[in-house]
Amino acid sequence: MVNPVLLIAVPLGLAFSLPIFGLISKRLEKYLPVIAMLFNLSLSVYLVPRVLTHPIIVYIGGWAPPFGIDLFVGPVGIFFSVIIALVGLLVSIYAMDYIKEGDTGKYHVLFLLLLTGAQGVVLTGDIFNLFVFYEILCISSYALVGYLRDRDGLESAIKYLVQGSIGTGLVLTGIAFIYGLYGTLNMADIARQINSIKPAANFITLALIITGLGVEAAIFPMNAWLPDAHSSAPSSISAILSGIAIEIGVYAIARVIFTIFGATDILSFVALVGIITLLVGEMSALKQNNIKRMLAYSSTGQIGLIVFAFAIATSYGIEAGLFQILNHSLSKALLFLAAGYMIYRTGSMEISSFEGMGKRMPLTSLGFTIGAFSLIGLPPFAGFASKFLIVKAALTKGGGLYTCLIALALVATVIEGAYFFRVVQVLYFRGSNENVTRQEAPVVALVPFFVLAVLIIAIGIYPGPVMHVLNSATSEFVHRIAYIQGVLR
Amino acid sequence: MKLAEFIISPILAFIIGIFLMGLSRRIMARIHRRYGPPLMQPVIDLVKLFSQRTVSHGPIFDIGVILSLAGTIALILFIPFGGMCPLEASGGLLVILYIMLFAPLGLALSGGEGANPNISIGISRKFILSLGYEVPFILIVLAVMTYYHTISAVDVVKAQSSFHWALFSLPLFLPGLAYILIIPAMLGIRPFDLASAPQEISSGPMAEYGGKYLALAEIEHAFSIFITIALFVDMFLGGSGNVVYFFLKVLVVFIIGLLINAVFPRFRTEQAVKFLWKWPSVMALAGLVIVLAI
Amino acid sequence: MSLEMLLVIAFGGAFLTYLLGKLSPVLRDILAVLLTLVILAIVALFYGRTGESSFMNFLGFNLSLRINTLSWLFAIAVATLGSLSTIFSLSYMKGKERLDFYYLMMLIVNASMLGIVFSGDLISFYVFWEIMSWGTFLLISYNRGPALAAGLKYIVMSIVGSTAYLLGMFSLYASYSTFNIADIASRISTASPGYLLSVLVLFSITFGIKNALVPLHTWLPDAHSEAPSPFSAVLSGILIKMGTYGFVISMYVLVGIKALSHLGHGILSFHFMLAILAAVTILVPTFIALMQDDAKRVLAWSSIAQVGYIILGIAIGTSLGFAGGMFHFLNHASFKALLFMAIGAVEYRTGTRDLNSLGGIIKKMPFTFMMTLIGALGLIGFPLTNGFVSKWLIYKTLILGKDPFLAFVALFGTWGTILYAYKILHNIFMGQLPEEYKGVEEAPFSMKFPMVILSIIIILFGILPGIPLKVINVIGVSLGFKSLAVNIWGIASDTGALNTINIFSAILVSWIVVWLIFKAAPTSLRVEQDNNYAAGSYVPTGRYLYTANFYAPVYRIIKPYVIDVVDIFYMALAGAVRTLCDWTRRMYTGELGSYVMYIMLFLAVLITMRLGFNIW
Amino acid sequence: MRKIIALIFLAILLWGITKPVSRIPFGTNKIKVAEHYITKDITETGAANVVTSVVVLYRGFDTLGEVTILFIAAIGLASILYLPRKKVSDEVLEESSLILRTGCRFLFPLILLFGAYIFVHGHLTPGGGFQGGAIIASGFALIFLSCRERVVSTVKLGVVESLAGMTFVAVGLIGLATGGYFLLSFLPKGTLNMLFSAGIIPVIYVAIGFKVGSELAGIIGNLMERTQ
Amino acid sequence: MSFLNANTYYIAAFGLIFIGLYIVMAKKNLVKVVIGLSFVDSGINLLLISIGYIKGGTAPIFSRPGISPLKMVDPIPQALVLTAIVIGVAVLALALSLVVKLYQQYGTLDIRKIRGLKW
Repeated sequence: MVNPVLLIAVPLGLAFSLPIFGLISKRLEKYLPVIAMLFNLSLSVYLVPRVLTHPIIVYIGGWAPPFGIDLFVGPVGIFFSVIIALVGLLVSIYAMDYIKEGDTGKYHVLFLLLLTGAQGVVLTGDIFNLFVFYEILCISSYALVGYLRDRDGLESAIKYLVQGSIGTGLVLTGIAFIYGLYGTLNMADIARQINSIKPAANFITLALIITGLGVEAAIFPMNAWLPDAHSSAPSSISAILSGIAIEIGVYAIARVIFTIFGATDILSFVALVGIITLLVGEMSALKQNNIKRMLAYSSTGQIGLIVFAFAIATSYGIEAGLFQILNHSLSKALLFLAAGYMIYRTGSMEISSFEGMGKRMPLTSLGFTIGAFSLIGLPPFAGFASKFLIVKAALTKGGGLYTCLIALALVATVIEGAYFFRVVQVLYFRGSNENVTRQEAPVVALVPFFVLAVLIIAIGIYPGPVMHVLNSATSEFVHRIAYIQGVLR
Repeated sequence: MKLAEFIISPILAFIIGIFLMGLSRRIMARIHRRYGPPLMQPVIDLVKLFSQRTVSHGPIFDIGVILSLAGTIALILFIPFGGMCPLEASGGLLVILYIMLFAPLGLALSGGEGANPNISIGISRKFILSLGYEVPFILIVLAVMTYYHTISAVDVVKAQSSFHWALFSLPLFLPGLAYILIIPAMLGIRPFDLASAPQEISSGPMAEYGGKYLALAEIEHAFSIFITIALFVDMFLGGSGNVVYFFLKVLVVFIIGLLINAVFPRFRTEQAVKFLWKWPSVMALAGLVIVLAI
Repeated sequence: MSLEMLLVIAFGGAFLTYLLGKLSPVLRDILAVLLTLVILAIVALFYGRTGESSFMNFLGFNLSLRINTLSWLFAIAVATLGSLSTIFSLSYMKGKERLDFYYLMMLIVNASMLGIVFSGDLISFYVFWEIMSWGTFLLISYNRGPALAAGLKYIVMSIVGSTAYLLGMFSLYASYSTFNIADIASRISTASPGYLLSVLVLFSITFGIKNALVPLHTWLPDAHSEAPSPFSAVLSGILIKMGTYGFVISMYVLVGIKALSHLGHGILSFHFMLAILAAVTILVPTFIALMQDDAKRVLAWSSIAQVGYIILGIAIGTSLGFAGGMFHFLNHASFKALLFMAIGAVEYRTGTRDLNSLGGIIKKMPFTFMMTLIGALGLIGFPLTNGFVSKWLIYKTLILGKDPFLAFVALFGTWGTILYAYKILHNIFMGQLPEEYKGVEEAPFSMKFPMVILSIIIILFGILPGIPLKVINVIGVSLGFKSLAVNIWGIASDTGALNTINIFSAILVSWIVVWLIFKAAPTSLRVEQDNNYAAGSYVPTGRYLYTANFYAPVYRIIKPYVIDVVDIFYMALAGAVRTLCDWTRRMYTGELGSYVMYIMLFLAVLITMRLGFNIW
Repeated sequence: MRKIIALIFLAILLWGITKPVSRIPFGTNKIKVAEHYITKDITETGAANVVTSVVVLYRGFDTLGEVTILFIAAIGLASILYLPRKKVSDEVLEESSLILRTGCRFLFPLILLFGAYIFVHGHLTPGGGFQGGAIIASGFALIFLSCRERVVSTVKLGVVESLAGMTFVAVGLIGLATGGYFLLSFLPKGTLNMLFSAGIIPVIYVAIGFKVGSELAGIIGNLMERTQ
Repeated sequence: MSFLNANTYYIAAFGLIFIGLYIVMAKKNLVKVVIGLSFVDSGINLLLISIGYIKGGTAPIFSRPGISPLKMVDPIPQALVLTAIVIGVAVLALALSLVVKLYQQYGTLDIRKIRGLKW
């Protein structure tokens, strides 16, 4: 059996060695992330059937928890690591051609480390280790947001950095309290000692941690950095930030709430926050003229939807949330990647400048359209299945609150439809219909578009295999005791 | 017997219609203190017109005028008339309402191909006017149909047998009065002769007509005079099993209608519509409400 | 041939057509036509078949397809109009951009409509419904320019509708834990009226939007007038009728006629409220249609009004009314498609559809005129066309059901219809031929052919209404309505029968008589249009049309009353929402300190709620 | 206004944190995990410095992450301060005084030596790779400040950095290969308080020392070179 | 007074954190904001350390044989602080490099003026 720690160690090693390869040949640099992610993807997929039967618990350095750090490679972890590896692979293929400016070697290192951080967060079973990997994710994204070193990039990077650091500071304070209160850092061990958030001390700790993680997860009102950062980063990074980074934040919050604290009391509030996030995000996106900013606000909205789905907290709800994470990763990555080349070709981020793109870059536009349709939740794309699951979860949960909230969520979907359809119109139907020269994106970029689009449609039509994984993942979140016993046996 | 009705009723209707036309000119003249033309004048006109040679503007020009007359003749067959109703079980009053459309539509189509600006104006006015009088007319017919709970004209007549005339029943009194008020509008005679206004738009839809076209249009007019009043007789005066008796009723209604309306000047189009939507409609509506309340 | 195969052929063929278009446009056209014809043939062969089969598993739910007479009737209409409009497209769309895409979308929309009517559960219904919605959106936007706004309006309202549908669907699921229509129908009888009402209202929003029921209609005028004409035919002819199908499904299949009659009583019952809405749908749009100057816009508003008749008939809930509504759906599909195609042909030849600038085209396009005439007569409900029969049925049930006011509205609407139908005829074909249209030609064959088929349908069903009525009667009986005494010539009944053969023969005979008289008189001399009234004098060659502003007096009367208040309201609402959205994003001020304060705010709220209010 | 709101928020936060803080009395005895480390440390790791064994062995994965973060900071800083086409200041810098230069040259090897001592003895005495690395970097800072003409190649520093990082990962992988656990302490524990003891701790601390030293030096170098 | 004595380190730690947060929220100068972040970091580090402290404890090093493990302070917070410091340094370095670049671009460090991205 292959040890899942390689999911972290191999990309990390490659990232460390990348500068040396860069010295040998500049052209070699950009293939390393591809290789690393290819390795991760194949390893994750290879591990999926094993993990589904029973989770793999890896002791780092051979120290049994709670004394050492363990990796808990459960269905959730493997689900996320497949997403990370898949989106990471596609984006790194895309970036092979897309990233031309600046110190490209450094870009690839940071990119690879960002993915490694994400990988670490979803696999680790130790809360401080989670924090460390979380910082890897955050700091490399700060650096990558500012990678282009234009005014917008730098401005958003410093804003992101300050807000992110405040957030991680709060998380660390929370972790300090946890350690002070329970004397351990292993998540299962903490969970064993905490059974509710009724004592104020527990609640405050939880509040600190979810506020801090909420910054990276872009939960309203902590999401102010997101539109700036996502819109001014290079498009490949926007795709990763939107497709992976914020979902990792949501994962971390879910882990903290469900597994560590078992804090089901707070969930109706979280659901409310999720819906507010959704509404604010979609409403802010409606009148955007900057395509990436629009997509960024849309990401905020989608995160709200995911948070809402998680907060339903029935197994349906969590399943729906995970499915929506998958859908959002694929769709938003596709959207940002497609938008990236369109911006590259037109030199402008204004939506109005994309007139006639349907002719100029037909495949790119098609990719964008599929992504947009999927996000809105139209069949037969993946978004439909997730929207379906979310509504199902909310309405089978029952209760006036969730019915009202899901109605609001669907209202937000209407707004989302309005602005995405507007862009689709611009791509295909606006502007003159004279013949324009075709300037399609290079093949290297088309490969990710193709893979993502095919996946979106395939998952939309046959969600069965994905659901199989999600069922197990859901039970990992729902069955807290099983998690604890699995780690501390 | 039934087959004979198919032939007799249109011919009788034609004779009555032509007679009423002649009579109306005569009575109008008397009111205006003129002597007036002889009663046979319409017949003489027809003969003259049919012998004239005239111009045509195209196939629809011909078809339209034929359609208009054919529809009106067919309409006779649906109306209970002196004990006769050749096509009683074919849709009832609702079909009558619709077949009444043939005449204006045919004339309009025919005139439309004539391409005379006066025709366009005339047609437009005619349709607007029809919109005006159809409101009360539909309400009246609905009141009658609802009251007797049938859509068959024959059943309506039957229900009024032995002098239970609708006009003198409480709910249908107002609709009956309203019907009298709109008769001139339906016939396009004064004060509602705005569509054909000879002095203003040279007879409107018929501006391009001459010879046999005009003759057919005149015959159509004669038929519609009869039909309009026969419908009133059927719906409100209990019809009649006897042709002579029926004719008398028609005559009385016609003269009353003529006397009421002869003194009015011509309405402008909007005035006409507003008038029709106001008084007759309100009366008919009141009738309908009473019918429902009972 | 199973239903799955049909859908596979329909969807697969659509994509195949698209790919073939990259090779050869001619092959693509042939394949598109062939595909629709094959579908038509298959659907026709399905006649009389009933059955249900599950075809895939989606998220743990069996999706099933089922066929019965109800769905067959809709399917045959879909397939017929699909093939006719595709044939019509051949020359209409020639030389336009992105034809592969156009055909792909046409065929996908066609296929998805088949999917809707054949779906046996609420999920697959929704899936096909959404595919139809976005396919339609893309086609509406196809013409660029003002079409974009129309498309956006359409899709936004569509999403609102599908939102309502989702909520309704899942509340049904929450109660019955199944999505299968038949299963739900068999279990729903025990539900409380309030619950049924809420589900029905949700569904009514969805279907009302697609069906353009009045407070939800505002997308339609723009969408219909801006879409390419062959697609307008589909849109108006059959696509909006998917809403009708939805109404039938939700009211009579899901809830069932018995339970429906217990939803409220008297004027406050569900179906009566729906009927009132339908009456409003007839009344207001008819007069708005009257005021339009764009031929397709007239037809678009007219579609709304005619849909009102359909819903009126269906909502009133008697067997006559149901038959009338269903029949009117078929009829409207035929004559409105015919009219859109005819207008399309005129637009194809003249390049405009502005009623104020056209005129006299009859001399150049007599065939198209005849088709328009037949279509217009059908629209009016003229005797001997199919529209007459269906309207007759509706009127009759309203009158005998003691709803004379609804009947009045319906009849009055018909008179409004006469006005605008004639306006279309007159302003396009009658009157003087403007100088610039002296050179137009008759429509090409591929346009004539579908129009001929449709006009034959109109006349045939007008004279022999029994053909469709028998099918409709079967549907009605299967839904629990009383059987009607349907004959091939109409309906026999003791409260007034309908006999179209009689009417036909009466008019035919009188026609022959008059025609003989006409022929007996001296033959007339054929002259040019302006020869007579101008008496040979100079006629200005420019604007000499008296067709502009055709019903000026009535406009002056009704103008203050017939405003599309709903649209204004929606637009104001949309504006308000946009302003609100704009205000929302002002929250992101760009100032770092505020952002950090937002974070602290969240934390402070959490702490205050716990410590201050002790919520958790 | 803003300040008042900020103060209100902070007051609420203060109110909130008093709850957990009051449950963590200051200066009380340690709990299970920590106790385990202290009591079992010598037998399990062979390192005299418990903190070191925690840092490198028990929580070695954290340390790997920590090193990575520093690496990210160095790379990120370099990429942000990256100047296309070596525009590194060509301007003649004012030379520093002879005393300063001589003093620095004298001190530089001593500082390096001290730093090396700190990280090599990480498992025995207070200190370790990070501390030693920081000391080494301070030596570089001195050089940067005083002998400005002597440019230290950031490329070479980068190579050192990469190699050190790879060493860390490689040590971990060797553990995985030999014992089945990543970062397993596969070397013998040796005797307590001897230099060559405590398994892989010295190896890793040496790597970390080089890495941190070169990274911090690189950061300083980059900040100085590229921000003028 | 005993409260102060007992909680001196906590007070100092949270004092640092709050000062840092206040600076980040209220100050306009970007460098000051970065300094604020640094304050927060230091405060958290102090908090961690003081959580692990034992009254009269010694460093957890067996530098000579016979040291009682019972009086050793908790080693874990020290390890955590080590990590936290490094993270703080990394963030600080990155932040400062961004500030430098921003200053080159905008010519100011006033965050009210660095508002190219909003809404």
